[in-house]
Amino acid sequence: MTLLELRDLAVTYRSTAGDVPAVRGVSLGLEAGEALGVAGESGSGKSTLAMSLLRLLPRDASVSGEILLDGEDVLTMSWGRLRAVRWASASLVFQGAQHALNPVRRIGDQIAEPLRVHGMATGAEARRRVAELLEQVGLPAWRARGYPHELSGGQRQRVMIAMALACSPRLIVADEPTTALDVMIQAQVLSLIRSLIAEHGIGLVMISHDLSVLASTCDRLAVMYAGRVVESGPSREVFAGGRHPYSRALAEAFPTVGDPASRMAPRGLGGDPPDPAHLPAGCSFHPRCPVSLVSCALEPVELRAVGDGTEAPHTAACVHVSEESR
Amino acid sequence: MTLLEARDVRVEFASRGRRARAVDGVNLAVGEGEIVALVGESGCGKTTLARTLLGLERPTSGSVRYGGVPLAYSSRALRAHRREVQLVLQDPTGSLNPRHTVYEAVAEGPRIHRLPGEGALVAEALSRAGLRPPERFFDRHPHELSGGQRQRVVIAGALALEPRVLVADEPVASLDASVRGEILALLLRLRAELGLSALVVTHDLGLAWNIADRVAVMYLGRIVESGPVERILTSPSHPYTRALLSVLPESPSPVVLGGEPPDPTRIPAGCRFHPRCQVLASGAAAEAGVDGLCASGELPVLPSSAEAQVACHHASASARREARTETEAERL
Amino acid sequence: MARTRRRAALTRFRRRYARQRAGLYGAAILLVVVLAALLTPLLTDPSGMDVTKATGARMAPPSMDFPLGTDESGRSVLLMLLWGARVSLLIGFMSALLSMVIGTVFGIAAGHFRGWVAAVLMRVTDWFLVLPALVLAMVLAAILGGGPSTIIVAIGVTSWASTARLIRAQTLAVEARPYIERSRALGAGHWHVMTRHVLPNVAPLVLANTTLMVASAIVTESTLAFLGAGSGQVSWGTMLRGSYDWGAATSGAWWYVLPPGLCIIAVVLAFTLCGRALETVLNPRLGGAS
Amino acid sequence: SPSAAKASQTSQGTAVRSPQTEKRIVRLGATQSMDSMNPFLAVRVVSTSIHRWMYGFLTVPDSKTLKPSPDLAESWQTSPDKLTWTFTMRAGATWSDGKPVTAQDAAWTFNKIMTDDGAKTANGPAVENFDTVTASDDRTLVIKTKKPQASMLELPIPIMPKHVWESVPDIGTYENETYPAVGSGPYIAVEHKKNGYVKLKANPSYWRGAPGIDELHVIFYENPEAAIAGLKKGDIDWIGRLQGPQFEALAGDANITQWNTQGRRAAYLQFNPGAATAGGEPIGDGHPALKDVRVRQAIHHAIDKKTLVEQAQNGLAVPADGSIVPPMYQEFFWKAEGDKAVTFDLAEANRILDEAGYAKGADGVRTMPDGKRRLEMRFSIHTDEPVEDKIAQFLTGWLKDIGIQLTTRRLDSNKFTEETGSTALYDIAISGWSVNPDPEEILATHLCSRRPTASGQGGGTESFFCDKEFERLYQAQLAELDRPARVALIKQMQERLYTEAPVVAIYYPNNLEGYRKDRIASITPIPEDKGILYGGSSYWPVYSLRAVERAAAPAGSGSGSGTVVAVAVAVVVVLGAGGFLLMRRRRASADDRE
Amino acid sequence: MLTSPQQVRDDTEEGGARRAVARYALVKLGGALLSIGLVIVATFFLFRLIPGDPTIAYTRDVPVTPEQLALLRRQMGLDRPLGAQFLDFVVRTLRLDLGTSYEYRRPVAELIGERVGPTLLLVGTGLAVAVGLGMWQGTKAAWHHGGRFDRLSTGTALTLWSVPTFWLGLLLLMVLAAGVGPIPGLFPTRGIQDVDAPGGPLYLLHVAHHLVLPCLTLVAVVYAQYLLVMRSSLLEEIGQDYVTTARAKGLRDDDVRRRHAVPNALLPTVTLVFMQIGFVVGGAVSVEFVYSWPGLGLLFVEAIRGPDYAVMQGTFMLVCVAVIVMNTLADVVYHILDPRVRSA
Ligand SMILES: Nc1ncnc2c1ncn2[C@@H]1O[C@H](COP(=O)(O)OP(=O)(O)OP(=O)(O)O)[C@@H](O)[C@H]1O
Ligand SMILES: Nc1ncnc2c1ncn2[C@@H]1O[C@H](COP(=O)(O)OP(=O)(O)OP(=O)(O)O)[C@@H](O)[C@H]1O
Ligand SMILES: [Mg+2]
Ligand SMILES: [Mg+2]
Repeated sequence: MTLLELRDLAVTYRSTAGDVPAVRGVSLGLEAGEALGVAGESGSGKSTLAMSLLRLLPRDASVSGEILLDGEDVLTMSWGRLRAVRWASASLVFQGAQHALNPVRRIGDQIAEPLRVHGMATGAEARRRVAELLEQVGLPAWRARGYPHELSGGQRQRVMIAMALACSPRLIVADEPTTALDVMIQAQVLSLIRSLIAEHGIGLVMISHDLSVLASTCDRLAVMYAGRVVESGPSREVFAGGRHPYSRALAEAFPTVGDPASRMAPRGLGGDPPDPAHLPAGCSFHPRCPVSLVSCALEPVELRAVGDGTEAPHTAACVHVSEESR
Repeated sequence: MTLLEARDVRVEFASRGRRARAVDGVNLAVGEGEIVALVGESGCGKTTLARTLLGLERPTSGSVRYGGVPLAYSSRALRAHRREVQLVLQDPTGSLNPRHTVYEAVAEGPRIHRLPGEGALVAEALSRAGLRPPERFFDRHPHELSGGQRQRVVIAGALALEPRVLVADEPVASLDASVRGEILALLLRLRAELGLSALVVTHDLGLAWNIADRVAVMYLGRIVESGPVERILTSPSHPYTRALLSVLPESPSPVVLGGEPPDPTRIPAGCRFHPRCQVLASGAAAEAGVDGLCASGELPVLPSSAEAQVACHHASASARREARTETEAERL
Repeated sequence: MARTRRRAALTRFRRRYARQRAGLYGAAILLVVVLAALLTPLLTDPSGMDVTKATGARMAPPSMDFPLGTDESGRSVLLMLLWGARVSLLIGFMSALLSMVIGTVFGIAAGHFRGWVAAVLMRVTDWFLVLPALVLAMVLAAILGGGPSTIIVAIGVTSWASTARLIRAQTLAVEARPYIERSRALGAGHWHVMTRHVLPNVAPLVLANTTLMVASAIVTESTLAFLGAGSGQVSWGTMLRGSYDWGAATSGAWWYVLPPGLCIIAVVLAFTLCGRALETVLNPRLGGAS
Repeated sequence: SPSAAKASQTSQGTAVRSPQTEKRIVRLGATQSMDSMNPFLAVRVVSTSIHRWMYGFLTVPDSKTLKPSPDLAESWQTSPDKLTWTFTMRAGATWSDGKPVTAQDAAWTFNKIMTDDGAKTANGPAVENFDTVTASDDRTLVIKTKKPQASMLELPIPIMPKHVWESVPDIGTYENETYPAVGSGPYIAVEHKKNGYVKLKANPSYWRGAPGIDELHVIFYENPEAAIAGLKKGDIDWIGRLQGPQFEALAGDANITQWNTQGRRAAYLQFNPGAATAGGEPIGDGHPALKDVRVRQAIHHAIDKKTLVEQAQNGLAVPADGSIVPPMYQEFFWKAEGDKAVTFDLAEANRILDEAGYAKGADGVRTMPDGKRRLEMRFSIHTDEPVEDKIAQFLTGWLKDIGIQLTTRRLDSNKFTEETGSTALYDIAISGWSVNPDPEEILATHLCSRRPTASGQGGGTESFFCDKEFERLYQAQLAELDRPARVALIKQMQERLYTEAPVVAIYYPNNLEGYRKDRIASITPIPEDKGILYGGSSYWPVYSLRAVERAAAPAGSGSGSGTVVAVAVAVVVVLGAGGFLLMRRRRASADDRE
Repeated sequence: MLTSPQQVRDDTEEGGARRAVARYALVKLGGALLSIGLVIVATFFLFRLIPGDPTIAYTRDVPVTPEQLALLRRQMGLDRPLGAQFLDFVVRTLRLDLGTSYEYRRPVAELIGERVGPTLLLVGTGLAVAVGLGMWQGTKAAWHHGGRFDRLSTGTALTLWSVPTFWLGLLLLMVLAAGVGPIPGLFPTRGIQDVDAPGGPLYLLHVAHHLVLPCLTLVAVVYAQYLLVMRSSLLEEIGQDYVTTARAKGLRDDDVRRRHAVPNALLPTVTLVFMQIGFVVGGAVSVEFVYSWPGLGLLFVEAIRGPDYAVMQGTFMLVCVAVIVMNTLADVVYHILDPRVRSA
């Protein structure tokens, strides 16, 4: 059975300044043991998507659609059931680990907390498990008695990962786990995530704005733009042969060192990211699209299958896709 | 010709009762019309060096020279220096006072320096920075702009003083991937149009590849390798540069250095990189017979030369056995 | 052009303020009170405050002629309330102003400069902060002798420290922003940074804080009056003291005891509500969330 | 255990002594607390009053005539040169510890004050003139004075037990807080809670016989309003020295007797008549116009004393038609009559000033005849004195009408004393004096010699007045031993003060008190017809107190503890209910909420 | 591949943290001593500013001869140069000799000693109740912010905060102690105890009975501060990511609040609470006066009325020093409690 399935998920923030449709009809699926990367620029709704998976959105957000976690709809669960699902079935690694850890409680306590809450371990057993988890992420066990501020950014991110692993969930959602980190630390954390996923067969949803990072970590990629998935498919295909102009722009933003084509030729996308409160009509990307057609401004473009779709499905929401495939 | 130059600059801070040698002997020159990238991991002293070049930080020893003349630290001299050398910071949102309009933000420099024709200067700077027509932006507040536009405003603010050198500290790190290229292209264009030199501080080797002529790799307050981009980024000699290159996402065999960013209050003896050096760890250094030297032999401070140069015992040893080094570098 | 911009900002401010219900109530009360205080000399005869010209019976209950009764000398309590509002508000405003000026100068200087200047300024601020304000104000009032200016000085001098602390914290926050670094890089000096960047950024905080300060100054004035350090003019505080001295409470003259107290509560509450609303509206971090 | 047995014994003892009635207790409220239990140091009214109840004096004012009458001194004689006084001490008077009261006790007390600076604090001036004090035997006390002293029979000095006090090392710092205190007065202090109360017990061995109640509690209130509330509620039974408003607040309470009698105080204004030192050097900065007696008289005309009585004293005072001796002292009281009387007449005041050449300016303020200085004067009052404030408000209004602009200066009492008593930095000031039965002392405060010395040390002048005629009259009365003749001289002095107007009496405040009828059965004032209850210079009223007899365990302390129990129960109930609700809430919140 | 990121445990770390705390405490102590020194200096000059001759003030009610005054001047050291007087003052103050009261003719230190107890009782109880009440309501208000409880409790607290303390005290005295109309006078009208107070445990009840109204007055006026501080500090914490983390872990709402948000919000609140102690002492002045509570505040009011400069000076210094000490203590305690700043 599919581990996670989103069906037409939409999230709207109701704020005094007007409604902000942050996620607008996203459908995605994830099998157990698979890693899915979600890319997109700032404000495209990636974090909103992640938070909605465990119903952690603030009160002013209204959610529609379905979030099936192991076939069960998270959105309609009772609070009790939801609490049981949280962390035990799916856990989160947040964007900024320095804020996601409680600054005044010991690291060990924080890692052990979900164990205790879900009745998985207490006392000495929990302590043993904490030590084990810390070792797993490459931290010495005595760090359990330390406080978050005593750790560097990378170490804190590792603590977050240890915490996410605590209840052996089947799904981990990692929201920009490496963004704030230095190159070398980022490499450390990414390789840690990769090895853990491989070892435990956990499903991973990883969010980033750096397509290249995702491509090297995930099996499949979904590119979001203005609250929508505009392209999804196997990593390599999307990264190296993206069909949506936005995916291509993202892929080109980070050049390959040594590639003479990009030497002294930075490439990027003109125009500004859209304001989710005032999205353009039609394809929301069309004002920045180098290959837009007149029709793009008029009607929205749905996801279309790329290629024959026999193997891993690859879809993109661009008018040019259908032309090509025809 | 060298425009802006750091000569044997050292900057120390008192940090928790210790001395942090944030910049520990750096020679670096930016030539006219040249774009130099300064790369290194977090905390290695890049920002400190950049600030020192602007006179925002006073070196503990060594000197900053502009056009060959050492910088004086009287407020008059500093002000004059800052007409020639300008700074662009990492975070465009933070770099703009939220209460000032675009016009005020760009006009701030001319006002401080009491330049005549403020309006024209502002308009020109904005259009050079790619915000056209400039009048449309005059009255906007930063929060009404996108990230890329904000960074353009910051750059325009620097351009309004008509500087010769731009020091950009991680100019695109906080920008969206899609906007990044545009800003970098702008820097290239400014060099082409105005002959502007730039020192770009970054931890992103891709950026250096994108726009820089020369790259200097910094580690723990020192430049450990420098030279033309093509040379350094395709055939690095220093193990640290190699490691940095290897962890780029597409790279086939990443060499992930262990441990945390080094601490400038405890600089190791010998080669400052040796505790983390993969060459030393793999035994290659011992093979070359330099392992003892790595741990205790001080390395000289690299001069500010345009040539490719490296501060590494192993690399120097290898250089002596030229032929073999060549093949090894290629294999890597 | 600048004017339209300012007008737009004002409209935006007004719209955001209008969302603060409590703040609106506060503003409404203040409007009424300030208007009344301003109009009193135009509408009423100051001779009504002269005890030798008083027409009412002593401590008479409310009647048609005296809607709020009379005081111990037969003056109209309502009239006294109106004239008292002027003194109370004046003392409140002036001492808050004094406190704000000292506090802002100290706060910005302490936050902007480094080294011993900041250390000394902070030491002084901390010192004033821990001094028990009421006690010091009473000592000052006793030393300086009576009169409204004494009270203003006594309250102002004892209450600026918390403003200075607040302003310093805000200044430090502002100084840590990259735009200050940018401004320095553009060649700006201390004065430019403090006046062009720091001051406008702390101004909203100062405004909100001053509003709150007026509130506490009015309470302090009344407390000082009650404890014997009065300004010698009819204010709400001295009225309360008068009602106490002349035994209004024990003889059941509620019309003399309650109105000045309720006026103080209303105005102080109004200032507090306005101050909090301003804080919310103007503080970018709270972003209009209540 | 023995102690428990003892305790039950004592309680049984009490029960046996008065099986039916409770202890007869009277609780007196005072709006001041004791400054010291040591009579050598205490100066507050409450303290000197309590000391009068605890200790015997040589003489005590007669309860009817207020003339000196025997107390611990049974009789006395004066030598012909009026310098030697021989007192015969009472036989059979004992201290509360059983030892007899002797002349040695008295001699020790006086000598202590004369020789020990620390002991001078309270009553030093009273013995200033003493040469020697000796006890020739147990019952004979001989006091030799340097000059004749008229007030020898009104010495405000309690006689202290030598055998107890001898061993006190430093009287000036001694607190005298050992109880029961050894005394010879009608009451014995048995407990003192500082700033709380003093508990006095009847002295069973008092030479006149024990007082009619068992205990007298003096309870200190800082807040007069609270004291009134306490009296109305029954927390206290009696309160003296009330201000007008508080007195009025007692009206209409069926359980309370309001006690309103003539008082011994006079309130007056003092003008700066061109102050000078005792040597005649001008000092201070008084307004020059006030040197002119016509200006002083004009101001006198501008004072509506009736209104002031009405407004500042709630009508509870006598407007002053005389000088600084209140009508309570009928013998010495002088009153201006007929033409001599200065009435409230603004027109007259204006006329006087016009005639004297003080022309009114455009703004209505007059200037000096030489046109140099405007009649802008200061009115010095004490801070924090509502009555004085009120007087200032009225005076300002009236003087404005006669072209004098008055501004009020509020001074703390130190500064006030200094500026109006020695440095003369005032124009018009408020003043008041509690007058003793013999007014000599208050009249003496207007003598030339009382003006300060050149070095600025105050001599106790109340006006900087210096008038030949007044001096002559004063000397004459000193030498006059014939009482009616002396009285006549003293009245002449008052008249002189009235017409020269260095001071202008405005009113004589009444003595205002109140007590609960349901607690105090009877109390005799001093003097007996319509006198003072509390604060007079004798123990008669408290000695004569009779409490209403009541059955055992009635309201009193019982109600107190009853309330305590009630409150305790209430607290427990509230806490219990709160806890219960909290528990429920906790359980409720255990449900799913977010 | 991961080259060994093995951390060697730094054994001195904890010792280092302890040393850091000790150093911090020392610095704070130094600061406090400096502040106290400033208080002493300021007190000396403040009270020297008062025009008038202290000897005349001292002998206010007692006629004295010029010789006696001169003697007194010598005794008080007023004939010596200002510098010597100042030194003298400092030395005596350090010996806790605060001079002699003009009014009571007793050492000021002794008078203060007598009054400290009742003030501590009143302010201590009041503060405890106010802090408890304020924090509880503040927590609840913040957790459901914008809700009915929030609006009601914040509104009530702000209104009470606006009430002049003495006025509220007088009203409460009139209504609850004296009794008005049908309301009986339930509480005593004055003081800390009555004559013939019961002994033993009942004595505590007796005093508690006397404490109710003064305490109520004090609490009513000051608890708003704690409510507001707690509320805003908790609101800040609620917005933090770690709270979301806690919720994501499956914690119950209550547990998120109790185990994460409140303890964190409490820390900054602690210092603020201590900062407010000075204001509470100020409030106690009015309360003690209204209820004839024999504490320091009352002593101070009496001294102002006197004026008894010696007592004024002594109480002023004492209160300042007490507040300084409390603040320092709070800073150090905060430092020990908060792991973030502990080793920073
Ligand atoms: N609580 C909220 N109320 C209103 N709007 C919100 C709220 N949270 C987020 N938004 C808006 O929703 C949109 C999507 O936000 P989201 O945080 O999901 O973006 P993101 O893709 O994670 O961006 P980033 O890369 O910057 O983290 C943004 O435009 C944001 O402004
Ligand atoms: N004002 C200062 N006081 C004390 N230490 C400082 C100060 N500024 C920088 N440092 C220290 O100097 C070292 C170098 O800092 P710098 O900011 O130059 O590094 P960087 O290379 O720019 O790092 P990043 O990539 O994180 O910006 C760091 O260890 C930092 O902690
Ligand atoms: Mg995000
Ligand atoms: Mg940096």
